[in-house]
Amino acid sequence: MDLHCPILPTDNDTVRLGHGSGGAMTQRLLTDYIQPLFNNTWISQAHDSATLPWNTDRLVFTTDSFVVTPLFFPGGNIGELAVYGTVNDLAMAGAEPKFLSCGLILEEGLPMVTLKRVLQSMAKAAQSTGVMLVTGDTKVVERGKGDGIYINTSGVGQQISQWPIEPGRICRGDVILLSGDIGRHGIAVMASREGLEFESNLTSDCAPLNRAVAELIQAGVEIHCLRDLTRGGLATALVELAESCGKTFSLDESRIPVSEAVEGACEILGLDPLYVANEGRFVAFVPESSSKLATSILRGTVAGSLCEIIGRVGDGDHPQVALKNSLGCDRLLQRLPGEQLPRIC
Amino acid sequence: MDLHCPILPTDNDTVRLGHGSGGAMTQRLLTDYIQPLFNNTWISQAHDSATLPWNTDRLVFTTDSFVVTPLFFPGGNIGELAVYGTVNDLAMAGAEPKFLSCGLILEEGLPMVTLKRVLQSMAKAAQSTGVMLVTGDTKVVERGKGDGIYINTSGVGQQISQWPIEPGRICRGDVILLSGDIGRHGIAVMASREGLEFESNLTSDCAPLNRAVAELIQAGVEIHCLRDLTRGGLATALVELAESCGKTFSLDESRIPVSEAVEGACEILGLDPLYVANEGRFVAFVPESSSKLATSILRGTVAGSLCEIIGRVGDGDHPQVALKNSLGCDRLLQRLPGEQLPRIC
Amino acid sequence: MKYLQEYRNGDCIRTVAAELEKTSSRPWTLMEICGGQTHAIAKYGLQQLLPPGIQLVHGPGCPVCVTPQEIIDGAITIAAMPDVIFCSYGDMLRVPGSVSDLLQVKAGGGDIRIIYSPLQALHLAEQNPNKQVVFLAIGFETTATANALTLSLAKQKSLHNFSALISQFLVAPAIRSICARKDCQIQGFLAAGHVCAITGYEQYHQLAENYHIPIVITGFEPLDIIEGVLRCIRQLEGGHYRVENQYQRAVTQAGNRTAQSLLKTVFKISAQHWRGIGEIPTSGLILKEEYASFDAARRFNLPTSNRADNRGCLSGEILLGLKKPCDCPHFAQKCHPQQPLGAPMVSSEGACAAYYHYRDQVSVNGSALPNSPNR
Amino acid sequence: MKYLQEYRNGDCIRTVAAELEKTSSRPWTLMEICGGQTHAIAKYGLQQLLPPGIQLVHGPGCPVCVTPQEIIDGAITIAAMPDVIFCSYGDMLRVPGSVSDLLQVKAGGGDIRIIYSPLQALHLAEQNPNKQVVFLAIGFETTATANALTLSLAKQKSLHNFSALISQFLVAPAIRSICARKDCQIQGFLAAGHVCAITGYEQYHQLAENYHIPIVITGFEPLDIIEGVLRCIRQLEGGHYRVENQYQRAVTQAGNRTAQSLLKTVFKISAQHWRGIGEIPTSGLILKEEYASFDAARRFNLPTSNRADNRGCLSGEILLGLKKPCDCPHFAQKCHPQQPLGAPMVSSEGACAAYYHYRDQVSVNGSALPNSPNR
Amino acid sequence: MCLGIPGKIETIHSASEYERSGKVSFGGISKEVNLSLVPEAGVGDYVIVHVGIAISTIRKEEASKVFKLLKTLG
Amino acid sequence: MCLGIPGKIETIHSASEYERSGKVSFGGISKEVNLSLVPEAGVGDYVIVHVGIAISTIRKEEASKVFKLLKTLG
Ligand code: SF4
Ligand code: SF4
Ligand SMILES: [Mg+2]
Ligand SMILES: [Mg+2]
Ligand SMILES: [Mg+2]
Ligand SMILES: [Mg+2]
Ligand SMILES: [Mg+2]
Ligand SMILES: [Mg+2]
Ligand SMILES: [Mg+2]
Ligand SMILES: [Mg+2]
Ligand SMILES: [Mg+2]
Ligand SMILES: [Mg+2]
Repeated sequence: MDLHCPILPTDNDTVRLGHGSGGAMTQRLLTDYIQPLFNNTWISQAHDSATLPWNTDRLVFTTDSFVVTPLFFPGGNIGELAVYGTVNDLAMAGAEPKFLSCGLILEEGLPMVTLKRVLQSMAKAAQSTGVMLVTGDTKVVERGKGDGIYINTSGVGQQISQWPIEPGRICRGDVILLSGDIGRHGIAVMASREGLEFESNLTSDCAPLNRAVAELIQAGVEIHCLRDLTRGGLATALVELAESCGKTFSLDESRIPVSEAVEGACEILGLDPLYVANEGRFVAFVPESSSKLATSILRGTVAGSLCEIIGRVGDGDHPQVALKNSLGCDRLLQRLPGEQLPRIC
Repeated sequence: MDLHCPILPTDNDTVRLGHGSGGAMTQRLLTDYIQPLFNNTWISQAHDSATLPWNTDRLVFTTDSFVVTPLFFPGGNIGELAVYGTVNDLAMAGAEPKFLSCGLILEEGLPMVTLKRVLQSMAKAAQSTGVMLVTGDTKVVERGKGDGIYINTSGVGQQISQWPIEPGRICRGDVILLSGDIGRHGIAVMASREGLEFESNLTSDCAPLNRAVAELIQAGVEIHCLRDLTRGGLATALVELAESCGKTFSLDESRIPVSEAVEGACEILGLDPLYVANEGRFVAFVPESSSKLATSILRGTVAGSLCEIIGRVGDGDHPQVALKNSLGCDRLLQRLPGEQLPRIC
Repeated sequence: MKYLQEYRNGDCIRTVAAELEKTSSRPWTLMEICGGQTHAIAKYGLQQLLPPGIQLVHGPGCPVCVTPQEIIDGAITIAAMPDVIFCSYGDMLRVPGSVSDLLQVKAGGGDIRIIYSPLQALHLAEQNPNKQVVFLAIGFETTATANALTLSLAKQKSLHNFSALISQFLVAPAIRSICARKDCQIQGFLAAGHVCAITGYEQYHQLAENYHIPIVITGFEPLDIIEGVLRCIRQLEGGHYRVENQYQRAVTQAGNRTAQSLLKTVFKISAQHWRGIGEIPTSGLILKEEYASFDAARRFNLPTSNRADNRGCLSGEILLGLKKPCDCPHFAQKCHPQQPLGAPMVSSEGACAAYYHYRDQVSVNGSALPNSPNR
Repeated sequence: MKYLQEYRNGDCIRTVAAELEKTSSRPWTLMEICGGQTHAIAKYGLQQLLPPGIQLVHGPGCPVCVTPQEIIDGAITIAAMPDVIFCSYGDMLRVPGSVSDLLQVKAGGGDIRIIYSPLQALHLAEQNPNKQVVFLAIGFETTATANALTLSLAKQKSLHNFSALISQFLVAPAIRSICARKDCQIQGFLAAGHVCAITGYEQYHQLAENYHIPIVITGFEPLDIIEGVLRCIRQLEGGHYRVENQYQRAVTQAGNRTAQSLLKTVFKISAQHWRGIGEIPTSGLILKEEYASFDAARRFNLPTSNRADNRGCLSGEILLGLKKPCDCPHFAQKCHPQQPLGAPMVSSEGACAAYYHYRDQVSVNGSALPNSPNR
Repeated sequence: MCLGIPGKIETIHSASEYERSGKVSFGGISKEVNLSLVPEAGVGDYVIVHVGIAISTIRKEEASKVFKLLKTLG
Repeated sequence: MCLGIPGKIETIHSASEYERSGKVSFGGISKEVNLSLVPEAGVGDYVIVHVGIAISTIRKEEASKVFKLLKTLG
């Protein structure tokens, strides 16, 4: 049973916030509006990036826009997000991130010191991940037509895994690894929004994932699929993957790490941490035979130190994600219709 | 003498519209904020794209965000702009455009039919230029934090010219070709803005330039440099190039084609067509020996049918652009400090 | 978290479930009153732990389900006005009015803020003296208390730009109304723990007595709920009808006297229209004269509506446990979650929406419920 | 475009220039009054066609240069208010007030619209009855006429949410004031064609007579300007001081009677403060009592300022042609286009800004003007 | 303060004394212009337009005078 | 309508009758909560918080009763 209010807009005539939630409305925007128009082999990979032929090589290409409020939050800022987000999408395709572009949309009236701090963070993040920012663009929009800074980064990487890493390669019996505790980014951002005003030591999980992935690949772990968990959280990412590969995933809720602060905030706001955004967590699908090696490698990395085996790909060929809780009861995970809104009921 | 109001902000503490004008404020943003932080071989190419090594190959990478108001204007819309703009930046580096990414930032409340029309235009534009849109991202921002649609496109192309096409290759004696009449995009957009309300048959020059460039390359024209004329217009593009290559350009004003409608609108608004935006025009720097061939090839293309030789690279080694008018008087072109604002004086 | 984790312990819960299995000898139908309990039942899959004959019917304690359409329409009217900051809990934004919902007003430019506490709305009013700040004050006694506190602070601070659109419900009259129906199928109640933390449960004794029905004040954690069910079933199997308090850590018989006197200062009792059920006498709260100037319906001259929010939907019978969603001719035809005709299709805790999703799940598995209509 | 192109013909212009070369036997200093003429001189490089001894001095006819700082400060005050739509021509947005400029107010959230015609502001007022629409009504007689038309329409339509911040200048008193100075260096005037299209030029005869100075009403195209110069020089070489009308296609001696009567209906003459020059008696227009309700300064209670906008700048002497920018100790030091201390550094037509840019150009070429300060 | 551009009146209509207006063409574009201050101007006439308002009617005979002068020089 | 979460009072301050408030911690986070309706609660006590307002003080003795019941079952 779906735990969330299933109401979708009574008409589809305007864009709503839910269209950007990563949930069912986003999905429908994609299937109804985008896919029919832009149909080609590469866009249909149903991944956050496209793996493209380039002579004998494979080039991975991805894009993301970043629109977070506030621009600075505990543990990071929009500049870091913009670099790590795209670096991570490349890493999730088994690629080494090489080049980034940066498109800034600045709102008239933004303090220059804010811009400077964001750019400094981007530069530092790029350096720390070994990616080079090579081309950019800056637009300024009128006051009231932006939100301080929007950043688009696109990235080009070179596939370093020997086979493609993509949803289609997920196999029955694969073990599902989660790199760390979930929900920290979403809650850290919320906590710093006006009105909610938590106090906590909670910081966003915002982090680059490329080194961890590179270590897995270098160690010869047979990675079938990787996915970073962003908007929509762990649940949405897994539902999408289950649909892409047409398989049933079984998860053990008690193995999914959630920090005390995230748990507390979710209780108060009536949110489900499974659907809260992350910016430095990923799931990896590896065959049983690799799972021990993968876990031990990941636990040795910064990004994967809290890594857990949270589930398995089952025998069923219905695209669904079943979560078993500590009572032994099952619940099927679904896409949220729109944004997860705080609940008081 | 500079014809425009030279006043720059009395303090630099906030972002202003002028920072996105393509003029002196944009330039300062770049030199003071961006370049010190992101210093690498590729970003310093001072071109709208980066030409990058990729094994034995050369990959060209570029990005642009599109923020036009209104979204639809005579002769085009933001979707076409977004595809052609990035295709053109790739073409200007002598590359064949291959793959595009598309990052949408949608404002809550945007009619879905508007989105659909824009996406359809993008698909058509992509098809007509032979580029494939392979990866994308959609974000929705709250009402009042956007302007309907912002689009970022990034592009990856393969260098097809045998040598790099870039400002540094501009030589003394080079002939400067302009592909057509100027100022149409800027005026067409203004004419459709509320308040100004022109009537005219004027349409934006918005068009892809890659075929014209490919024909020049295939015919063996020795292209030294190309630059599409976007915000800031012909004058700003040439001032930038003169500064990049450290040479003096001499232009003959009477050879610069301006349509009657653009002229009329510029007279009324007190604007200078040399600084008005274009979206389908470019300048080419070729040696004298190639200029006849280049002109005749371009005149045979859709994008270059009105092509003219408008000037030459002189002997001087001061980075400046001198415009000789029909009276035989000279005037040095400068970057505008900020946006070109309508003048009544 | 203390006082949460221990009530989610799988071993404890399974122990109670086993006892329940032993205790129940035949089918029983219970109603959990509160939407919060419904949510926990769904989230933890508690139905899976109950003996097959024990059926939990979702009660009317979900504000998303019972807030009348006219209130939503009024909220939409006010929220679309210029110079208004309209404040609402997140879950109300998707509830459809007769032609639109608050999310659509927001997309159309209305200044709507999702708040977490009514005190935030008050704060916004202080910060924005040139705007009218309007709070959508919905829900039951628990929320009514918070709203009463907010309104008395607004009065104390003479905040002339603050008002509330009131749609407050009382639980006990609704239980009485359910019991009073001749066709009532409910055999026991899990009463709403947090409502009782305010009201206490003195008034329930007479209800239990009059209608010969067990009432167990119940908390919200899985162990609370399953214990509440066990206590109810024990009474039923034993032929008792008493009021019991499962949620003793938070609820006393007397309730919260401070809160009660505050409620009486701000509100008075009135008839109330429940979406999909209709009017129930003395089941609502409206502002007293001293607080009437804070009434948004009055301040913005909202029309009094005809309350025709049914459009042929069986929601009343469904909310009372008399019919099943698939008995409704509109179910999954004209009425589905994207386009709900009635309240029980609106919230995920609503019975029709729950059936709709369950149906989906089954058809994915290749079989279908006997009663489910063809797609 | 007809009536433009033919006056830009290089052959014609060079013919007149050659005649001018022949005619002038010694140095002469002329002043072109209007900023529009200054713009054309700069754009077409006309100085390059003049014999070396003939010097064109830029007159005070640039509204960007002469609008007092107190008006800009008032505009900034009003534009920053909530519920105000502030309308201005584009070129005024960059003019610095004492601490800020309108572009900065806009970046800070002020609703500032760049308009092309005062009638647009009127239209905005009709479309936004809940906002105060304020128009920055600056400039000379030409613009004053357009503003008078707009204000009488506003009155006719009873637009209570429309007002204008008035800073209107009259040209003839300024010319008289320049002539009347004992140290006046100007030997002839090119009068402002479009101002004269409104006012006619009857009043100039006495000026020419009193101060023994030729005045030629001149258009704005290069051929107009060079012909205006030629006519002036011919008078000077011949020892005449008459009023001549070079711009006959648009200007008559009587001027536009309809416009003149409209101006009289709306405005009355007053003293006016010119930025960098100071007060000149009877050189401004203010609203008559019947139109006083449209006065934004009154409606928004602007303070009357001390008019101390000079801060040690020599602009008065420079605007009167008495000193050169490089004589000013602040030139290119504390005062530059990014941070102008005085009016002539503000607009590109201003003498200080022009010198600043010319200086740049020269130093690029490796040499320096004798008078230019070290960098 | 005097950007004024010559344009040709294409149409004229009138709502009130100060709302006489018409379409005026300037080379390749045309614009609605207030014509109240040039009551003498009709369709086909050229007017000088300043900030959306016509301030003067161009007198064709006078416009060519400068070229007569030029002939005496050239 | 009853999302209420137990939290522990860390600090208390009071501005007026209905503005008694304090910091309440919920696992890893804490929040400012209105405590006017639980005048009996002090620092260290647990309260049930609903929409930013404490509605009830948790009685420790009662809280463990359910586990006593469990012992009789287990
Ligand atoms: S299916 Fe729809 S119409 Fe039928 S009872 Fe349920 S909510 Fe009402
Ligand atoms: S340089 Fe600056 S301070 Fe000196 S006269 Fe010119 S404007 Fe005034
Ligand atoms: Mg991506
Ligand atoms: Mg991703
Ligand atoms: Mg991503
Ligand atoms: Mg760019
Ligand atoms: Mg904003
Ligand atoms: Mg680019
Ligand atoms: Mg370019
Ligand atoms: Mg570009
Ligand atoms: Mg994305
Ligand atoms: Mg907007």
